[in-house]
Amino acid sequence: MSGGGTWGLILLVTGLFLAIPHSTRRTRNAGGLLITAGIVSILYALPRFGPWFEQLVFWALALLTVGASAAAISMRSPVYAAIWFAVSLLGTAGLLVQQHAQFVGVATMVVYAGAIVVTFLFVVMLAQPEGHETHDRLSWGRLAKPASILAGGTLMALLGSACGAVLNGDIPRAGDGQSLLDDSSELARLGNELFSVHLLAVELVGTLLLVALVGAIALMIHGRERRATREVPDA
Amino acid sequence: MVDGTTIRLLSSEIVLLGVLAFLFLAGTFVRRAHGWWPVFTALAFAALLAIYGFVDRRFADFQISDSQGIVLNGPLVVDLFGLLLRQFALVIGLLLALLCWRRHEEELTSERMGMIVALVIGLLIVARANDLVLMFVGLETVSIPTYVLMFLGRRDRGSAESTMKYFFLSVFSSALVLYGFSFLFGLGGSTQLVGAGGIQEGVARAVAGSPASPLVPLALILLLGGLGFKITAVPFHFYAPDVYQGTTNSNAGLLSVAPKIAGFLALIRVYVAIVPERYDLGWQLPLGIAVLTMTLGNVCALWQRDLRRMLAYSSIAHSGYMLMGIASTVAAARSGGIAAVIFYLIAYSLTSLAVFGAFAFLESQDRPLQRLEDLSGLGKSNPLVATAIAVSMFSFAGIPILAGFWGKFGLFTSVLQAAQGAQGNASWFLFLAIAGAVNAAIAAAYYLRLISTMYFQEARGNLPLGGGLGPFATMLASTILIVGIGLFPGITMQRARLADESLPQPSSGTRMRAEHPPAQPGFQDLSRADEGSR
Amino acid sequence: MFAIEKLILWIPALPLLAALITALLGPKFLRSTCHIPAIIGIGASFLFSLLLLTEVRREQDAAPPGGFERIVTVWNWANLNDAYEHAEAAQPPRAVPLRIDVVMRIDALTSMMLCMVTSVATLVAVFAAGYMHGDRGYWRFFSYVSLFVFSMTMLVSVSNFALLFVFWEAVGVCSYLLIGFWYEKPEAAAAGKKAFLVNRVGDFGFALALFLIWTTYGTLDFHDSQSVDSIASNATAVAADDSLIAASVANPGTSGVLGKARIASGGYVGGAVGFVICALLLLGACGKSAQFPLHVWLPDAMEGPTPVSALIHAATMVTAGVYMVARCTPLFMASPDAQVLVSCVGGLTALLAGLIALTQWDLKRVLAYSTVSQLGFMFLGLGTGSLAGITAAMFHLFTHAFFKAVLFLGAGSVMHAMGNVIDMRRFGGLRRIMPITYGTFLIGSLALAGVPPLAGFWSKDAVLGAVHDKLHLYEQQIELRHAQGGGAADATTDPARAGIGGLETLTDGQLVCGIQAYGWLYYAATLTAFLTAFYTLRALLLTFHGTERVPHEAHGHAHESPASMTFPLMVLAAAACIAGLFFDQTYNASLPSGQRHSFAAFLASAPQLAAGAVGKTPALDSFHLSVAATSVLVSLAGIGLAMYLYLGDTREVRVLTSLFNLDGVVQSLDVRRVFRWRWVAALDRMARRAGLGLVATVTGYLLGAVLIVVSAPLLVAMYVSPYRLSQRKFYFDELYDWGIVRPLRGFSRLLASADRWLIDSLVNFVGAVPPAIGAVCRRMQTGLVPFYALAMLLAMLLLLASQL
Amino acid sequence: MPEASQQLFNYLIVGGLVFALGTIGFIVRRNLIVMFLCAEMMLQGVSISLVGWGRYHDRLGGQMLVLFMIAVAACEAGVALALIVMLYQKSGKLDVTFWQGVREEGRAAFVDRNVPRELDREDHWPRLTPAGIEPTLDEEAPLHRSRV
Repeated sequence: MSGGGTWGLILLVTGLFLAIPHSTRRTRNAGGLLITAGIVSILYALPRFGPWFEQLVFWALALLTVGASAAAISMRSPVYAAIWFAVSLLGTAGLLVQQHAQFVGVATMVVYAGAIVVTFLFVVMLAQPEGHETHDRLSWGRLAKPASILAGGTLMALLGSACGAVLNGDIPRAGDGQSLLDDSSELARLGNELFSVHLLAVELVGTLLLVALVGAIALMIHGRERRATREVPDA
Repeated sequence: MVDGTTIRLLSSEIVLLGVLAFLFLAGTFVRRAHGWWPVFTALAFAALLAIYGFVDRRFADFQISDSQGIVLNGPLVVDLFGLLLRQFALVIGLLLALLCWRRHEEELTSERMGMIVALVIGLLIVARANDLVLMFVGLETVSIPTYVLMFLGRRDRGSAESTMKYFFLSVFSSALVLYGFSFLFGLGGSTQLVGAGGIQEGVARAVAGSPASPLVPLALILLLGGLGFKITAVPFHFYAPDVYQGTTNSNAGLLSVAPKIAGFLALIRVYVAIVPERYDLGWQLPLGIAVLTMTLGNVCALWQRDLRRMLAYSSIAHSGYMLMGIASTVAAARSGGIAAVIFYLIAYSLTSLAVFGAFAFLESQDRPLQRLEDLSGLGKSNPLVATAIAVSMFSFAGIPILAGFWGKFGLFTSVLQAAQGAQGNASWFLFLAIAGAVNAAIAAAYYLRLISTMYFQEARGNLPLGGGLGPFATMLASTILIVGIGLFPGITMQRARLADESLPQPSSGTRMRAEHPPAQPGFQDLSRADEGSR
Repeated sequence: MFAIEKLILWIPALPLLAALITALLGPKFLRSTCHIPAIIGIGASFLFSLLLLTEVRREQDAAPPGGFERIVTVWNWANLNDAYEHAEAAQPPRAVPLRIDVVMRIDALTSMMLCMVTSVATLVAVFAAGYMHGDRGYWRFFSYVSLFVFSMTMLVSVSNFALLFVFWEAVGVCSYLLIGFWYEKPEAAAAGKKAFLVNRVGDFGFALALFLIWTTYGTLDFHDSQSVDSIASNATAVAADDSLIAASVANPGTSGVLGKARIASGGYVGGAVGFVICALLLLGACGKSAQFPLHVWLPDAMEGPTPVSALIHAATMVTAGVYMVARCTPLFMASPDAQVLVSCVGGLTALLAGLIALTQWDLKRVLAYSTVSQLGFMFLGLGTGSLAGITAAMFHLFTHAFFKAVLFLGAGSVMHAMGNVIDMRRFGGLRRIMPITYGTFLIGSLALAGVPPLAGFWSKDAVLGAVHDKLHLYEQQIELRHAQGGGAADATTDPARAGIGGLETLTDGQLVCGIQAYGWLYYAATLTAFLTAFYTLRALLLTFHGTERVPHEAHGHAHESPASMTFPLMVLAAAACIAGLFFDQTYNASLPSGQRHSFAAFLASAPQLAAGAVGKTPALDSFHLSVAATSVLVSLAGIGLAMYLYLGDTREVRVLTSLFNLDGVVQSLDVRRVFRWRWVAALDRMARRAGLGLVATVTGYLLGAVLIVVSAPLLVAMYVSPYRLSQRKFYFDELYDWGIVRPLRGFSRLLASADRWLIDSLVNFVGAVPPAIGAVCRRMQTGLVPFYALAMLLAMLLLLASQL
Repeated sequence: MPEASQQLFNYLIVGGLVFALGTIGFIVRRNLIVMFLCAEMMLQGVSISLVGWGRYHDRLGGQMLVLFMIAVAACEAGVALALIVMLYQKSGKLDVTFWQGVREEGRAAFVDRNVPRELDREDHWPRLTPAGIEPTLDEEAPLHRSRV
């Protein structure tokens, strides 16, 4: 990764250190700034790849995605974390659509943002957060935050340097890069592949959904019985 | 599009799906006689095992004889490895259904049995998957029922805690696996693992380039990190002692068997298949992890007074032994490492089920079997169960004429073979063999401590024997199988070796494309669409 | 007619089944009926053995020239070979194949041993049903006995040295368990331990021999493994045709140690290696068969229940060594020195044990030493190495089993009636109280003594004849050498006179030594025959003749034993009478000299024994009339002497024994007694009072010294007086105690202290390392999920950073 | 086509960033729900790079994998929800460090030390009223959206 990228990474990591709980409002604000600056400089250091408009859209979406992710992990309130996560999903969906993966992008939106995150929001709010829970305000242990942020930063750096190898072009492309651009048949091809090659996986995932559904219900029943038995001596 | 071949190939899965649906549906309406669900499930597995011998076996034999051992086309691979491990998965399903049969369970029995069936479906798929998508879905089909089953154990805090730990770390690890998969996809440009234009070729290409692409080690390490969680390899093992300790005995038995089989199957199907020949990192990683895993597992087990915690460390150590086979087979393809791993996996799983079956039999809802001291005097009070536990411990420790001995024998042989086969790296494998031998010696200490507790300490009161028939049957059947395999190791060993030989050989460049046999007509529906669409 | 491959499986399986049934059901359900499964199992096994014998007899006539054998692969235990068969031939095998097969063999030797073992075992089991009645360990006893029969039948029918060793140990374990059956008795426990430990010495030699065989011949199988495969494929007896032999010889890996192909081609290693192998095998055999110098355990083993003594320590297990040496005949053929060694050990043991038996007062001990002596006879016969000698030894083994069993069971019957008193000085004249026991004991005694029509005469005479022949062989060879005037070199060029019985390769020195050895051995054997007759009759007369005396332990109701005990006695006595009939002389000069009685002719079809006839056997005089006459004469002399001494008035006995027994003389001069004399003590006191203490002390010491000097020769004379030597068993136990046990104990104490201070601390250090590592590693188990995730991530980063 | 690899690199970096952020969040955060969301965030990173690879190779395999990831994530989310609710009912907390009772013997439990004083008192958190229970309205406490 180039120098700008390295500095951006340092900025990002510093910002995260400031923003992630335990933090105060002041450090959070400063952290937010640093994070944004870091992401921007990383993105700026990345090689350009296309027409300016496409590049601009990519930058915006990437900034949205990464920034919202950073915000999601630094928000003390789980509610806000979930909302920022949803925003990050929006950015992700945009990135996917930009990569001519329209269906997947929309599915991400619908399933993740529409279903999962909203459900989690409900759960969070049902849990009735009484203001600032200790576990939301603090990380565990004194070294946890620096260690994990350092580890995460190292991970980013290593990933960056490893992925830099693709710029050499020594990974041959399997196709010519044109067929995905044909938007009109995208969905049809997706469906074709989904129900021919991956038919078995589709069936299996259907089973899995059923199992998960029944499992979730079973968990609820199991837990409810527990409560019922616990209440007996009280009555 | 679906023709008879596919149906027959997937007959086991289809039947099991039917069983699953029946369990879920009928379980909702029938609110009585819950004790029959495990019997029904076990019978279903038994019947399927019998049927398997006719339908799937014949089909597979037919296919294999046609195409020299392997059908590589699309997401499913039909070979003797899959055949053997699928049969074994059905056996495991049968034993697990019995193991999870609780005497006093009023509700949710059918759901739990359904989860076991789903888990076995996952194992069946993983044993045959040749595609990242199918592999991923298969692995998750093993994982998700496991979460549910773990939560449906006891209703105490420890059980909930262990479920939580397992769930969260498992989700974390599957993210790692997926990230590794993404780089594999990137390297190969396809989700197919072995075959024309598959990931195996891509990885070989990337390694052959100068300099070798750094994405290969990245992908391999992420893959090992994620799968290492499933097989409890150090340093991805942390959850195992806590989770085993917190959960019930039957769940610990399940946990020591199902994810581990799935993990090793995936490791063989993905990792071993794609690592090219003469790629040093490919064997160095499992070798290092193997040494770490078995050493750490054994030395930590020495300290434990909690039964399940000790067995958790023991299962960690056993994973280390099996990784020895993986390392040696990656280094020298003809070392017989996979055969040894298969044999060891079978021996280990059966032994583990025997132990946990015995433990589950010895406890009741009111009185869990937790500490080592709880077993004291068992040799006098219940000699049969004590014998089963002692046999299992001897098998774990690798005492001759039991299955575990032959497993270790095979593993060490393969390591020594690899030491011969891997020119210039012999010292690594000799070191591995010595480390393995030292570990086997250390391990004997805590296994024998358990046995001596049973036989040479005064009883502290009778154990309730509240597990009922199911765990007892599991214990008995597994023990008999251990002894049987120990007495007749040739049968299993031969099948394991055939399975090993049926696996695709590691690629050394782009030769696979030229030598690949033409597509089978019966697999049109499963063949790649993008090839067909052109 | 009957599938003998099936029969051979049932014969061991039934006793095993009986053992399991008795062990599992015995304590709870069967209780006092434990003998039923054992008797049925062993009895059925006996019937099957008889069937097997007749089948073998029928089939061996059609056998190919190499001898009759059939190999049955029961079970491919640990057959990892199969796993490699499917690998393509072009590729190197992936791993070292390992193959341990459980293979049984059927041939004349095995079927004869099976018959002997199971028949005696059946009768002993019947006897024990009465004898052990009411014992607390009733089920244990029958379980052990059945297990022993299983082990013993397997021992004689396996076809592999490794398995032979396994069952060799198994019978040892059964013997240990049964000697120490009454483990509350300290003597019994000690005797069991002693037997086990002494046997360890032999087993160690045996194991070494196995390793040597493995390294020398590359296999531990008796049979040629090619014949196994073809048996498996077409289930027909394998003809030892030339092509097979050629193939086996060309590929030495497939020809077994004792296989037909190797025997035919003579592919055996002689010289030092061959001698060492044989000597080690002999050491193993000495342990199990109680031969000098490892004979000390057997008399002590009489602490076990008497049926056990009869079965294991007289008839069956102790003959395992004989069986093994006979089975290994081809190995011994390759080393004439080893043969001489076998004969010497046998002859020496026979004589020594015979001498010891003369003076024992314990009835069972007399019989035990007699067993040792007779086993020595068998080794003497084996050592001749000729077919005649080996078959004679096996014949003696066969007949001995019956008459020794009848003697032991008779002794058991006496013990039963006498309230477990076995000292012959305390009872006598029992022939009216126990007529059946007396009658059968008499038959057994006469058979043992070698009185002509009975079994013992024929077999003993055959052994003596074989030794006599061997002596002649050596003499003839010497004469041949002299006549040729040359050494061994040109003997090979003259096939007609190449040499006799494989002796042509010996040097002149070896020949002379052989002549000396076999000459002395022949006389020793004759002397032993005399001694045998004497001590046997002595035991008989002391027990059943003279004035009627019954010890008080019998509680006044000494009586004949119940039918379950007398019935086996009578059957065995009948067998002891007629077993000699197998020795029907045909005087067929066309047969080789070894096969002139049908028993030997039968046995000679076993390939290994047939090897004894490989060398040219000269036409010696067949029925050794002179030998037979001599042995009968000395037997009668022994019997006569015993009758003269012990029949009727026993006053002469005391006179005679006191001639040999200097105890009384020496005791009167014992130094230690001097100081106990009253007047010496008084003198000593007076001297002290008179203030002459010093003088008195010095005088006392001087006096003592003089007395010691005077009495020392007498003391020595006392301890080495013949009677005392015999009575104290030539001090073997003391010798071993002072020579081996005590030094070893001191050495081990030294080692133990070294161990405690040096090794232990080292081991403790090594043993402390893993827990120490564990103590560090387990600190990481904090129980926190995020910490675990962090650790996983850090580990992966470490790996990644090292690779990128 | 160098552009393609540059585009791929961009996407890989973004994916890697999201993945790493998710990892950090998973480790640092203690709220069970947030932890789960962070795990999902890791999956987002994976899907970005997968789709990037798919575009590079012009293959649908990457999208396929993402699709199945989404489906499986939905399954996991269902189980996770049920699990978290049950855990919350047991403990009354969503704190992951609450669940450290099972650990190595002799290892001291983690406890929060030096919990800082709450500085941001003015923050108020949205909540839902439990269904079926009449809300007890505290007049002085300002509700988040008091006008509704």
